[in-house]
This record gives sequence, structure tokens and C-alpha cells, in this order.
Amino acid sequence: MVPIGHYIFLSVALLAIGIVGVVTRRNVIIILMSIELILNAVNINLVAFSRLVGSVEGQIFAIFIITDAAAEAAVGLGIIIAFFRNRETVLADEMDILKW
Amino acid sequence: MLRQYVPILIFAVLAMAFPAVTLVLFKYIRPDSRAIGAKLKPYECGIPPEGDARGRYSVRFYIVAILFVIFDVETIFLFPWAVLFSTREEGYRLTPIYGLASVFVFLGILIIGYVWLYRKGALEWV
Amino acid sequence: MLDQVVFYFFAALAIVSAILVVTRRNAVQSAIFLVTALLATAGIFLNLNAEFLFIVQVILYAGGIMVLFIFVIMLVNLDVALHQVQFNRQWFVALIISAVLAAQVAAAIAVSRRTLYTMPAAPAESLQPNTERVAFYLFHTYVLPFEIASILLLVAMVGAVVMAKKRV
Amino acid sequence: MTNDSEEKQPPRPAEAEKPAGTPAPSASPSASGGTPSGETPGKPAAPSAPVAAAKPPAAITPPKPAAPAAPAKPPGPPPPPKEAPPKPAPLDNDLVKRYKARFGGAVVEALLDRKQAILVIAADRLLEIARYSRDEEHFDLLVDLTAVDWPKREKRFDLVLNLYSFSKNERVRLKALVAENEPVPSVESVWPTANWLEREVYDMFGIVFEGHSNLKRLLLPEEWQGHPLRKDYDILQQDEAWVRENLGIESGQ
Amino acid sequence: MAERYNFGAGAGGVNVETTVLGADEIILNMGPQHPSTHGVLRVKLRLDGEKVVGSECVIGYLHRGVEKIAEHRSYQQFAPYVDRMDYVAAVSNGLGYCETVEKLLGAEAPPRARVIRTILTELQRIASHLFWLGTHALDIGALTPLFYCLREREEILKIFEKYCGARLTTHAFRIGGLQYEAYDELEKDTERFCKDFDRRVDEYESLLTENRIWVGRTKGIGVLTADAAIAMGVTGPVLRASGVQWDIRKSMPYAAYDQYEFSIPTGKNGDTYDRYLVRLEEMRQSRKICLQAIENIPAGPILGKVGKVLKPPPGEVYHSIEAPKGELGYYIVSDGTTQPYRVRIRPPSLINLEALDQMIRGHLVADVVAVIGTLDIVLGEVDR
Amino acid sequence: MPYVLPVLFALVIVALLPLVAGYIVLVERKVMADMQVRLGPMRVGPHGLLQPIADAVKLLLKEDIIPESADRLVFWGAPLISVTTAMVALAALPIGPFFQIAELNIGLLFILGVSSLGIFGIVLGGWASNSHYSLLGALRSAAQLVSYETSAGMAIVGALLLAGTLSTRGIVQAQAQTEVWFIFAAPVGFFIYLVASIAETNRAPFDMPEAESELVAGYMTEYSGFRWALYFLAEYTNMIVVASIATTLFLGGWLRPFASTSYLDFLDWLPPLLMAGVAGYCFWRAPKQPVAVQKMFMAAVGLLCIVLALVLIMPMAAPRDSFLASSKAGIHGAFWFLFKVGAYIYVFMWLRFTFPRYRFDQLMRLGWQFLVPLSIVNVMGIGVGLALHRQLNWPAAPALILGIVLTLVAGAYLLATGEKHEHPRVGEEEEEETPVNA
Repeated sequence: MVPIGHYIFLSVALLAIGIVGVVTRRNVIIILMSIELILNAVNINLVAFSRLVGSVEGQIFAIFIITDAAAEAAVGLGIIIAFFRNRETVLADEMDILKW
Repeated sequence: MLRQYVPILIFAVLAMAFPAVTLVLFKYIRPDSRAIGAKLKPYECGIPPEGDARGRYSVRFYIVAILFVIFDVETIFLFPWAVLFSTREEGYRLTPIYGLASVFVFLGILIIGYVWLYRKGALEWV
Repeated sequence: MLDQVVFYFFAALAIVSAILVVTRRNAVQSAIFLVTALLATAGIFLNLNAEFLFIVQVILYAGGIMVLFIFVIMLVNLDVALHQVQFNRQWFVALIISAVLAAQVAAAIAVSRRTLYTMPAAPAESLQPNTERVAFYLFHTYVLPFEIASILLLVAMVGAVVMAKKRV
Repeated sequence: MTNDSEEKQPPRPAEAEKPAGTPAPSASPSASGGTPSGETPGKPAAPSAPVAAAKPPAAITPPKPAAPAAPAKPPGPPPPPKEAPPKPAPLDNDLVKRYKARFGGAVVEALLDRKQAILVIAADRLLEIARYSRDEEHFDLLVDLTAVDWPKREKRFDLVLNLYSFSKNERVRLKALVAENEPVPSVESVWPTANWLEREVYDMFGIVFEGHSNLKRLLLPEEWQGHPLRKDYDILQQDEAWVRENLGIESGQ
Repeated sequence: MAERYNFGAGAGGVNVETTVLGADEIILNMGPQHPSTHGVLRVKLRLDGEKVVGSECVIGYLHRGVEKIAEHRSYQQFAPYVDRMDYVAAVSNGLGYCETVEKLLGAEAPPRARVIRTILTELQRIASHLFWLGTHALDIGALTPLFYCLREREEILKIFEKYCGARLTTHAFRIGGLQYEAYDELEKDTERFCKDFDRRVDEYESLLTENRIWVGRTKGIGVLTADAAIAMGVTGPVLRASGVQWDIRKSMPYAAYDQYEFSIPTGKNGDTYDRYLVRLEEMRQSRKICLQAIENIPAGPILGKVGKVLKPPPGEVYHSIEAPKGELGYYIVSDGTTQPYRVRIRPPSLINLEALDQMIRGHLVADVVAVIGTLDIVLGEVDR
Repeated sequence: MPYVLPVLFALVIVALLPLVAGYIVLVERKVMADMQVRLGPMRVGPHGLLQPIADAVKLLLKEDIIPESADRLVFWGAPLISVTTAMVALAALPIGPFFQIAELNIGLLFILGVSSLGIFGIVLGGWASNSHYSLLGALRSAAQLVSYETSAGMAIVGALLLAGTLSTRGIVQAQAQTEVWFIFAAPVGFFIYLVASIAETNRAPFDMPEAESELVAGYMTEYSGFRWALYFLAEYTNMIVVASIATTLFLGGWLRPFASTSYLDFLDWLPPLLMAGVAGYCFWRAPKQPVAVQKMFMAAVGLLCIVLALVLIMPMAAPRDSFLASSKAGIHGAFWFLFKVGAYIYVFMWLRFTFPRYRFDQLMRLGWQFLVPLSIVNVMGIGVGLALHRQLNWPAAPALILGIVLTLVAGAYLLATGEKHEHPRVGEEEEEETPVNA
């Protein structure tokens, strides 16, 4: 049996890596990917605790999170595409206008 | 539960290893490759390619991918419903009317979206 | 035994891939490693007896969302961007956040060493049959979120299409 | 129709009396001129529309079944008997008269050769005559446009336009004499198909067409030297140049 | 359906919607080494996504300088060269050349020769159309018609082989008539082929004509209105499919066509589907001509009096025939010597190909293939 | 060691699959040749029976070219992804009640999920080649896969409604219990799945990405030799996978026709008779072969068929309650399963040689504007039928037929609107300005 703490470690590690990605990368697409990593970290936590307490509700939450990730990816990438079409860039620090 | 997946894991490793090993192995068996010059260029009907191929393609591809993701999520939600609708596991089966109602609302909202897409022409390729 | 081997294997795979996701210059390679990380996570879900979630992760995350990512990466031609600086100078922010996180976890472990760290998971049988159970909860307890999810998807669909399509 | 003007090109009177449809074709090249190469064949749709308006039946109606043995039009001089070898003879029928009345001196000569009508015209008024042929004589189809090189002549090239009229079911050949380095007006605006044909003539003979939208070689590579269908062209020149350049020796032979 | 893609030719250009990210278009090269450009045609496509916004044909990869060669050969020597232009319709090429030189000489082939020429040329037309149908269907993705078509084409090639020993580049005719007398079973072979052939055409039609996918792929694709077709100078089935009922066999009969009963099929919309129907019907008509011709092959000599050394008097002549692909014209200038002073060949493929650009605008890449196929070009003839 | 049998089975699959794929190619060529009035491969071995082996040797020894502008690692890995995902999907398939690598509770979803990963092999392969044709082919291919996955998934949901389980074995057992194959209970679903599966395996008339007349070879353009063969292997494995899914879901899996009708039990003699027939044909043809080796080979094939026939007869001839008799379900089940898979693949081939190719936008229109809504309606129709049956105690048949009729009406409506929609392309512009009801 793997202790629950290890799952939390894994989760925190992924979260940290995700945050590092979000903070340091300039490419918005990779930032979005890092957000996916963070969501994954959350999912691991949820499922691990779901297992711990012997209920599937954590898994249900994880499913909803994945749904949310799908919606977020669709809209986020849609924004990136719209932005790229106008500004020819996907770099976060060049996305400095509020309106186009 | 994990035990059921062990054969699959082994199978996956085998399935991955077989082509990989063959690829590597036959590298040493087949005659040396002496591909030089134009042979190493990407195929462009015999004309030097103009510009990087990793170029831009129609945004339609993206719209299709979005629609796929959305509909994929919807389908994934329908799978457990379909199972529950007529499962043989004790005590899990949905009451038909309730099951039908819950999914009809779900699919209804989806259909609204679909109709919107249709009207907007987002389902047209060109 | 099997559990541990599987967990540590997938955990290591997930972390290594995750690191590669944020460090690769080429976005396509980042995406490939993200797929790997997601599949590794799926393996961990399986390890946790969340069979249905495992397959949801594979189908939706790896097979769905990542396809979307790859499409977008190919559409916006990142080879141009490849020659630009890929990282901004916010390393210290990242470091600080990571350090804080690490400290938190360490504190948590230190405080509740006994209860949290070593507590074994509940017997796997309590989650069986997984699909039916998940479905049951989904369609009874969580039927409202389930319907709302469809509205979320509707909104996402509309939003994404409006964003991407020039003249709507 | 009265035009006995001097030989210098006066496009004005001719244009002035044409129906309103005519300016459109001439305007079209300028519209397409700004667009990059390859665009032009798409445009001719515009010129063709007024043409159709001018004479709708011509395009669609089936041609009159021709007199079986007479592929060429003229009822002019009877063809020479079989024994005598065919040879060109002067021609003077209604068609020629109309052309002559319209363009006067620009129609240098009219010939009948092997029952086929040939109008020798002045090159500088080619465009005008072409437009007249299409719009009023209903020679809708530019069957072919080519050239013949006569190096010993003062004006060394014959520019040959083969025309066909669906409504009259007859052919006529316009022949313009062109000197070397003398630009010829392009008839692309009249018959869009002339685009490639003129390019081929330019390619093979080096005749430059003025007003052509994309005048470059058609069949030969851009870097080709010389114009092969000229009588004085010698393949060896290029061959030797290539050998000199690429192999560093004098002759490839 | 037909109006669906009304932005083809003549419609005044395409209202192109930019669907690609950014403003720039991509350039896609089709050819010269491409499976569906029927040889070594190169088409540079400017694409907006997958929609064609412009194109440029680059030709000349098969240029052999036939017109130049002619200036250094005697009239008879040059005759085999024309077979190599449209190599799937060599007999028609030969007919055009021989008749032109005969005209230049003021000579005429004897009636028997003319009838046999007609039979062989019509068989060649069927063979050429069959080859076109097979490859065109293959371009659009139907694998099977090709083999059915080649099966029938094989029959025709066998007749050619029996007649003159060659299958592809036949050099079947001579200036002034024929070199070979018709072999004994020519009529019987032709009749057997023709008897069977009607059913075979029905077979192709059963595979394609009503097929939803085929109709979807061809209807409304590559529309060429009658006006645009005439302006672009296209001839042959392509012109007829646009609704212009014009066939040189009828309007200026040559060989023995004035003796036979046949009709000129025309289309209405000038799209790829109509061109397909027109060519199918032409095959039926050709069969009809063949059947009429073998009924009554006049007796008599097969070679007229033209002499061994051909020295046409100075002068020039233009003569054209209705080749399978369109008007095949020869413009020969003689200076009175044994060699032609200038031979100009008016290749139908080249001029039909010129219309490609306006036919494919606004269509998708896949339609480019369909349109190239429907134009029925042979690069040997385009480039000469 | 509980894993010995599955692992052994896995080994057999991995070892045999390339061979099977090779022979499917041969059969395809032979079928194509037959439909096109020719002979097909005849040179290598009698009737070209050794052709796949010759092809394999050639492909293995062929020069291995990686374009210089390619991303080498991805170029190397992409075909592997394709092959692995295609093969792993086979793991959950029940080839007869006993032959299965792993029986999973979520078997069907597992197959779907794993094969949906195959898309990466295609996209990455196309991207790594760095060529226009490859990338365009890859994107098209991916878009096509993705478009038809939705309708395929929905069609499967329809069948799942009848089965009530995700386990592949459970689905077949459900069909055994209800005594009706789901193709009869959900014919529209089967039709949708048939079309979608053709599209998902990139087969004609949906073989857009590798439409050789347009994009040369699609995403595989830059691949040659063994790498190319891997893609090919993946493609044919995918065919087997979709055929197996269809067999399991709609065609009764390993069940014999009329499996539970005991007075039709003589049908059990069909398989051995079939094999014996093939053997007889081989023996009859063997003396007519020109070369001694070929005669022997032909005879050997005949012998093999005899052996198979014997294996199929054995359980029936053996005394009751013996071990052999109890293996009947397994052996005959495997036969029927493979037979149905073969028939399904034959339909693929038949369609391929009959139809021209769709254009990409037409394919997308068919997928998104016809199949997707139809599949949604199909799910609803089956749901309504089942609800009527269960809640109001209608008899099953009329309830389901009502559902089917509802679906068909919707399908007809879709076809009609599709036709109507296709006509006024110009009018579409105005339509876009009208307010939407969303």
C-alpha cells in the first residue's frame, strides 16, 4: 500500500512544476499546458483522498474538473487563436493590449 | 483491480518493443543507407519546398478539434448513463423515466448548442 | 508490492515529463511530454482503483484536450517563436512559490505525521464496481452539476467558436 | 464604318463608334494588372460578358451545317483545278471589303491560299483589328496564335492569328508583319486565351507583346538563352555555354 | 447542386473569405512529380486554408521541340513525331498531320483510305476517352473503373496492333492515304468490339453516373460557362459540355465524316459532371460511326498520287481535326522544299489547360485534381 | 502465475499480427483483383500466397531515410505510437469466451480510449516530417478521426443502452441473454458505426488523408521502408480493432447465429465443413500448380485447413463432459468471432473498390451534419424505446421498433435539410445575420 502522503507529494510536485511553468514561460500555450498540470495535481489529490475515505465522490469531482479543463482549453486556445490572428504572437508579455 | 491490467501492461510493452526492436535490429542488417542530397529533402513534387512546412493551416481544423473535445466530453458523460440505464448490477439501475429525463435535459442543451453551431455555419468546412 | 512499483514508476514518469513540459523549447515536444504526464497520471488513477476516471483521463485529457493543443500549436506556427526567448525573468517568483509550497507540505507532514503520512488507503473493494458507482453518484447525488456541466460545455463551445471564427 | 485614316494608329475613331461593351475589355487588364502572376486567366470572364450581351446567339447556337466540301469560307475565285499546284492568290470578297473599308491601309493584303483566307495587316493596329474581328465579325474563337520567322525579310516575323467564327462557321487568318524588337500589342484583352499563346510566341521567337499581363517564357526555363524557333537559333551555342560554365571545357561534342 | 459553387469561371471572381490565421496564404506545389497531374505538369497553388485562391501552371517539362524538329525533317520523316505528342491518341494526331500535308500538296486521300482512317480515328477516340475515364475516376478515388476501361481499350489497341503492328504510337497513316491495306478481319473485329461496347459503357455508368459521391465530387466543380469557354479558346468535349454544340467533324467535315450519321452531345452547366457525361456519350457516338463505317468500306486504292518526294508548292495551310481532346490544328508553311518551313501544332491540351486557373479558383485542393482530370490533358501534347 | 495464459496469448498476438495484417493486404489485393477482372499477385508462391512475406522482407531491408529537416526523435517515435496504440486496443477484445488478454470492467471504453491515442502517431508523424503534404495530410487525418469519433462514440452508447455494461464479455453475454444481436435492436446505430469506423480507419471512400491523387500519401509521405510498414500495420490493426468492436457490440461477438435455438445446433457443423471445403479446394488445385514447390505448398495449406477442421470437429465428436467437449465454446467462439471480423473487413474492401472518394468538406459535412445528430437521436430513440419497455411494460420489440422509427424519421429529416442546405450556398450569408435561438 502506498501511503497517502506520497500521493500528496506527487500532487504538490506537479503543482509546483505547473506553477513554475505558468510563471516563467512566455509562450501562452505552454502556460495553458502548465495549468493543465496543476489541474492534474488537484485530480490526483482528489482521487487519492477518495480512495482514502472509500467513496467515489472525489472521482466525480475529478471528472467535473476534467470537464472544466476541456472547456477552459477550448476557450483559452480560442482566445490565443484570435489573439494570434491579430498580433502574430503567442508570447504572454507581448499581450499587453486590452482591446483589439 | 490493478491485476487485470498487468497483462495489458505486458502486452503494451511487447507491442512497443516489437517494432522498436525490429527497427533497431534491421538497422544493422540492411545495407548501409547512403542517402544524400535531394534524397533527404522533403517531398514537394520534385521542386525545392518554398518556406517552412510547419506553416499555417486553416482555422477550421481548430474548430473541428474544439467541437470534438466538447462532444467527446458529452459522450463520456453518456457512457456511465448508458451503463446505469440498464445495468445488471444490483441496486444501481436508474428508473427509466428519471434516467431518460436527466439525459434528455443534458442532450437538449447539447442540441441547442448544435443548432447554434449549425446556424452559424461552424459545421461547414469551407 | 505491485501497487508500489506501479505508483513509483508512474509518479516518476509524471514528474519527469512535467519538468520536461515546462522546460522544452519546442511547444510540440512540450505537448508530447504533457501527454506522457497525463497518461502517467492516468496510471496513478488506476493504481487508486479509479478505473472509470482512468479511462476518462485517457479519452478526454490525452485523446481529446491534447489533440486540441497540438492542433493549435501547429496552427500558430511556433517555429518562428522558437528562436525567441522562451523564458521570462520570473524565476525568483517561481522559486518563492515552490519554496512556500514545499514548506507547507513539510509543515503539514511535521504536524500530522502519524495521521496523514502513514494512513493506508481504504480497501479497494469499497470503490467497486467503479463505473456503476461513479455513474450512480453522478446521476443521483450530482445530477444537478451534471446538467450544469452541459451548460458549461455549451458556453465553452459558443465561446471558443466565436473566438476562433472571424466572422460569426 | 468609314475609316480611311492614315497609317498611324488612331484608336480613337474606332473606339468611339463601338458599342458600349467595348471599353470593358480594355479596362479589364488594368484591373488585373496589379495582381500577381497567374491571376489573369481568371479575369477574362469580365470581357466575355459584354460580348455575350452584344451577340447572344453566337455562342450557343449550333453552327450551320457546313457545305460538305468547303471548309473555308470564300465563294471567291474557284479553286485551281487539281493538276495545278495550289498557290496563294489575291482575295477580294465581302469580308475583305469590310475590313478594308474599316481599316483602310492597315489591311495590307488579302490572300487566298488553299481555299483559306489570309488578311495581312499592320502590326501596330492588331489590337483594334482583333477587337473588330471579335465584336463585329463574330470571330469569337482565337484558335491559334503563332509566328513564322523569315530572317531575310525586313520585318522578319509573321504573327499569325487563326480565328474562327461559330455563327458563320468560317475561319480567317490574320497575319501581322513584325520586325525584330518591334513590340506588338497583345490581344489578351480580346481573347484571354492569347495569354499563353503569346507567351509561347515570346518564348520561341522573342516577340514582345505590349500590354501582356505576364510575359515570360512558357515552355522553356526562365534562364534559357535565345529563342529556339528563330531560324538562326543554334542549340550548340547554349550547349557550349553550358559546358563551358559547368564543366570548364570548350565543347561538349 | 449546380449552383453550389457558383464561383467558378465567369462568375466574376471569388469572394474569398480568409479563414487562415494571419493574412498570408500558403503556396502548395503540385507536380511535376505528383501522382495526379497526369505526367509532369506542375501547378503552383496559392491556398487559403485548403481553398485555391490562385494558381499558376508551370509546363515545359516534357518539351522536346517538336516544332523545331519538323523544320529539319522531310514531310514523311516528321509524321512519326506527331504520334508522340498526344500519345494516347496517336492515330488522331497522325490523321491531322497527314490531312494537312495533303491539303498543302493539293492532294486527297482515296475514299477507301478515308473510310479506314475514320474507323481507326474513331476507335482511337474511344480508346482515348476510355483512358481518360479510367484515370479521371482514379483521381477521384474510384479504383475499379480504370481496369474496366483498360480492358476495353486493350481491345482497341489489339485492333491497331493487327492493323499496323504498333499499339501506342502507331504511325498508322501515310501522307496521301494509307500504307497498309486493312487486314482481313478489321471489320469483324471492329464490329465485335462495337457490339459489345454499348453494354460496357452502361457498366461504367452504373458505377459512376448515379453514384452520390461521384455526383458530389463532380457536379458544380470547375464550371466553365459557354462564354468563358470560348474566350479561353477551349475546344472539344470541354467546350461542348459548356453548351456549345460545335464539332469540327460536323462543321468542317474531314476524312469521311460527312457520310455518317451521328450527333454532338452537349452539356448544360459546363461542370465536371457534364464533361463526364459528354465524353461518355461521345464514346457511344463514336461507336455508332464505326458501325456505320464498317458497313460500307469502298473498294479502291488506299494511297493517292503524291509521289515519293514531297515538295509542296510554297504557301501555307491550316487544317484541324476534332481530336479526342479538342481541336488539333496543324499550320504548315512550305517554302517549296522537301522540308516544311514551319510547322505549328495547335495542341488542344495546352489551350484547354490554360482554362485550369479560372476553373479551380474557389475550389478545394481535391477539386484541382478532379478538374485537371476532367480537362483530359496529355503532357506530351501540352509541352510538345 | 495467473498471467501465463494472457501473456502467452499476448505474445501470440504480437507475433502473428504483422503476418495477419500482411495477409489481409494480400486478401484485399486478391479481392480487388477479382472485382476488377484481373488476377492480382500471382508470382510469389501459389496464387501469390507468399507475397506478404516477400513484401515484409523488402520493407525491412529497404533503405531507411529520415529527411534532414525532420525532427528525428518524433519522426522515429510516431509510427511506434501508432502501432502500439492500435495493438494495445486489441487487449480487451474477447476472441471467443476464453481467448482474451484482459477482461476489464471498462473494456469497451478502454479500447476506445487507447485507439483514440493513435491520433498522436499520425499528427506527430506528419509534423515531424516537415513537409507540406505530410502536415496537411496529418491535420486532415486527425480532423477526420476526431470528427467521426464523436458519432462512433454515440453509436456505441446506443448499443450500451441495450447491454448495460462496458465489459466486452458482458456485452456479448447480454446479447446471448436477450437472444438478439444488437444489430437488429439498433440497426441505425450499427449503420452509424459502420460509416464512422470506415472513416476512422481512413479507408475509402474516406481515405482523404492518403488520397494519393491529392496529397500523395498524406502523413506517410516522408516515411519509407519499415517505418512506413509500421503505419500500414497500424492501419490494418485498427481495421481489425473496429471490426472487432462492431462484432462485439452489434454482431453478437463469438455467438453462433441462433446461438440459443437448440434445434439449430446443427449449425455447429458449419465451421468444420467450411474449413474442409477450403482444404478440398486446395487439394483439387494442388496438382494443377506448375512447380513442385507450389504443389507442395498448396497441399500444405490444404493440410492446415484439415487440421483446423479437425480442431473444430473435436469438441463435438468428443464424449460429453470431457475436457475437449467443454472447449467447444472457446474454439467455435473464436471461429465465429474471427469469421465476423473477416466479414466486416470484407465489407470495408468492397466499399473501397466501389466508391469514389469523398472530398474533405463533404466528408466533414457528412460527419458533423448528418452522423452526429443522427447518432444523438439514435441514443434518444433507443432510450425512449427501453423506457417504454421498462416503465410502461410494453413488449420489447414494438418499443424498440418505435425508437428506430423515430430515429429514421429524424434521419430522413436531416437528409432533407442537408439537401436543402446544400443548394443555397449564397443565401447562407444572410442566414448568418439572423438572430440565433441559443
